[in-house]
Amino acid sequence: MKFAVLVYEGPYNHEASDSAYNFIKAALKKGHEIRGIFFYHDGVYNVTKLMEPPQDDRHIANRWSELGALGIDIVACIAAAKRRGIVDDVLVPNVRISGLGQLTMMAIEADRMVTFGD
Amino acid sequence: MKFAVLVYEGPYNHEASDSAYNFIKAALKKGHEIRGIFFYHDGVYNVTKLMEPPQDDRHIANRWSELGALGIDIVACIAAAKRRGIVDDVLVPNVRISGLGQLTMMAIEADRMVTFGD
Amino acid sequence: MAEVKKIMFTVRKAPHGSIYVYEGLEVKLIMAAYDADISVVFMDDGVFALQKGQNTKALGIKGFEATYGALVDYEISKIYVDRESLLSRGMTEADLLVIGEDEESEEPLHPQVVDADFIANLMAQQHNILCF
Amino acid sequence: MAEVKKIMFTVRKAPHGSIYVYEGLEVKLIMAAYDADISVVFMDDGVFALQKGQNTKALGIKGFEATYGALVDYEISKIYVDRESLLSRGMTEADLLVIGEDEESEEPLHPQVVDADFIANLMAQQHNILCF
Amino acid sequence: MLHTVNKSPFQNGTLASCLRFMNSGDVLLLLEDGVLAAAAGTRCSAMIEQLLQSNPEVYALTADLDARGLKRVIPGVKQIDYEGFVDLVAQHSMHAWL
Amino acid sequence: MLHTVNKSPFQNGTLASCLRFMNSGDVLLLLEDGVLAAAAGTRCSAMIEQLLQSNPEVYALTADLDARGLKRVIPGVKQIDYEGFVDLVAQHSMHAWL
Repeated sequence: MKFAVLVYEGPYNHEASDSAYNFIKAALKKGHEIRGIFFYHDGVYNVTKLMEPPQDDRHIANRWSELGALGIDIVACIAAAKRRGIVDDVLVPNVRISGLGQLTMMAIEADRMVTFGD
Repeated sequence: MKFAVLVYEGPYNHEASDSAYNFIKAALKKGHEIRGIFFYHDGVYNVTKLMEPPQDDRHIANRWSELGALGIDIVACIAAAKRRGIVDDVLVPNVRISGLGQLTMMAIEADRMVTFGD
Repeated sequence: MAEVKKIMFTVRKAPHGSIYVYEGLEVKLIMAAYDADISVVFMDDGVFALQKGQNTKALGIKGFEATYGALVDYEISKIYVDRESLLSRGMTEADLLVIGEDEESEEPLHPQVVDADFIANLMAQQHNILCF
Repeated sequence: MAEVKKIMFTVRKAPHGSIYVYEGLEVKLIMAAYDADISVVFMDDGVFALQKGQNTKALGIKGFEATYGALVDYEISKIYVDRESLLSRGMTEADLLVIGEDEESEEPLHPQVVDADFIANLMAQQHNILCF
Repeated sequence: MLHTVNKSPFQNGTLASCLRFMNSGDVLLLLEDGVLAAAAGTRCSAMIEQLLQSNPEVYALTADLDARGLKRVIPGVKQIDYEGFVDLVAQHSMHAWL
Repeated sequence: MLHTVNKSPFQNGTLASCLRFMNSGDVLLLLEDGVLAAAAGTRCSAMIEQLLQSNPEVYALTADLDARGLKRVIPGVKQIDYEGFVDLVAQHSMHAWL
C-alpha cells in the first residue's frame, strides 16, 4: 500500500518526529511504499544539517536524510520553511524544499496519509 | 523594577514570542529595566537571521535584534540551540548563545521572571 | 478517468494562539486549485476561527478573516460547523463569518451547522483527512 | 550578605510526548550549583515524570529516570508531589521514583506528597517560579 | 500572587489546575488562547464567574480578546493592555501556568 | 475508520472529542501521551472502559506505554508495536486527532 506521512512538529521538542520515523521504518519493513514525507509548520526544522545533538542521542536530520537516500521523496514546505529560517543552504542531503502542491499530490495519490503533530 | 523574560516557543508557530515582545515593549515604555531575555526549548529558533517572513508580516528575529541594540542581554541556551541547529553563524546581531548559568543569574537577580510558552 | 478524491480538513484548534489555523488555511487555498472534492469541518476550538469581527492589529500578527470570507471564491463550499462545539462556546450561526455569496441570489453564504453524526458519516467517506 | 533567593520549579507536563520535562530537568541540575534555595513541585501530568520503571528504549529517545534518581545528590531535596494529581492518575507513593538516599540512615528518599494548600503557600513565598 | 493562563479552557485543563492553587487575594490574568475563558455564556464561563466571588481581580488582555473577536465578556473581568499587564507583574510575584 | 489520539486525557480534551465522533466499528489507537488514557484505575479510565463496550478494538502503542512506565493497562486494550500500527493504517482510512 502507498503511504504518505505528514509531520507538523520540530525535532526533539515533540515526539511527533520520532513517531513518524518509527512508523515509516515499520512500514518499509512490511513492504509498503512511502509516497512521500512532507514537513509542515515547525516540522520544517527536522531537516537542518546544523543540528548537533549530544553524541549519545539520535541525530534526527540524518535519519531523514538516510530515508531520502532510499529514494523516498522528502519535502519541507517552502512557505513554512522561509518564515522559520530553513533554506536550501542548511538542508541535509536527500531532502528538498517545495510548495504545498507537493502535499496536495501526496494527499491525492497516497492510499493513506498519516499525520504526526502536537 | 528589574524584569527577566523567558521564552519557550519558536517564532510564528506560537503566540508566546509575540506576547513576550509586546510585554517587553510595554515594560520599557513604563521605565522598567529588562535584566535579560532567555530563549529555551524551541524558543532558540527566535534568533535566526535566516528567517524570511512574507513582506507584510513582522520579522521576529529582527525585532529581538533591535531590542538587543538597546543594550538588553539576549541569550539563547547553548544546549537547546545545538540540538536544534541554531549556531553562532546564523544569529541576528545583538544576541548571543550561552549556558543555563545565564538563566540562573537572571532568575536570581531579576525582581520578576516572566515566562511565555505553550 | 480516475475518480475525484474526497479530501477533508478538520479544524480543531483556536486561532492566533498558534499558527496552525493560519497555515492550515494556506493549504486549503492551494489544494482547492487541484482536482479534489474538498470539505472543511470546524469543531472544538476550531469554531473560534469562524468568529466574526476578529481584529489582530493590537497583537501585531496577521489576521485571516478576509481570506475565510472568500472561501467560496476558491470553490470551497462544503464548509461545516459542529453544532455542539458552537453552542458550548456560547456562539450561534449569527456569530459566524460569511464565507462568500451565492452566485445566483447573491445572498451571503454561511457555513452549515451540522450534528456530530453527519460529520462522523462524512469522515467515513473520505479518501484522506487532514487535521489543521 | 544578600539573602539566598527562593526559586521554585513546577513540573506540569507529561514526559516524553514533549521535551519540556527533559530539558527542564537540565535547568534544575545547573541551577542547583548556584546559591539558591530550590524546590520542585510535580503536579498535573508532571507526576508521570516520577513514575518508576520508565523504559524509552523502543521509542529510541533518551530517558531520564537515572537522573531523577540522583536529585538529592545534586542537593535538590525539596521535592513535592501534589496529592490530588497523583491520586487522580491512579498512582500512589509506591509508584514514585526514589530520588536519592538519606545521608545518615541510607534509607531511600521519596518525593514528599503534599496537599494543594501546602503548595499554594509555598508558591507565595518564592522569589521566582519557573514552569517546566 | 499573579497567575497567568494562556490556554483555552475548552480543550485544556490548565485553568482548572490554576484555580485549585489560587489563594484568596491572588490575581488571575488570561492571555493568548486563555482569554477564551473570559467569554460569557459558554460551557466554561462558570469557572471564572465562580472565581470572581472569592478573587475579584480577574483580568483579560484586550489585544487577545480583540484578535479573537470576543465581545461578550463575563461581567467583572477587567480588560487591560500590555502596560496593565506590566503593572500587574510589578505589583505581584507570579506563576505562568504553562 | 481508525482514529489516533496522542494527547493526555487528563490535561486535554482531544480524546473526549474523538469519542463523540466515533461510529460503531471504528477503531482507536492511543499513542505518545495519548497512552495515558489506557492506564487502569485513573480519573479518566472510564472513557476507554465505556468505549470498549461499543468499540472493542482499542489499541495502545507498547513503546509509548513502556516509556512512561505504565504497567496497569485497562483490560481489553490491546498493546501493539509500530508494525501493528502500520497494519491498522493499511486496514482503515484514518483521522489523526491533532
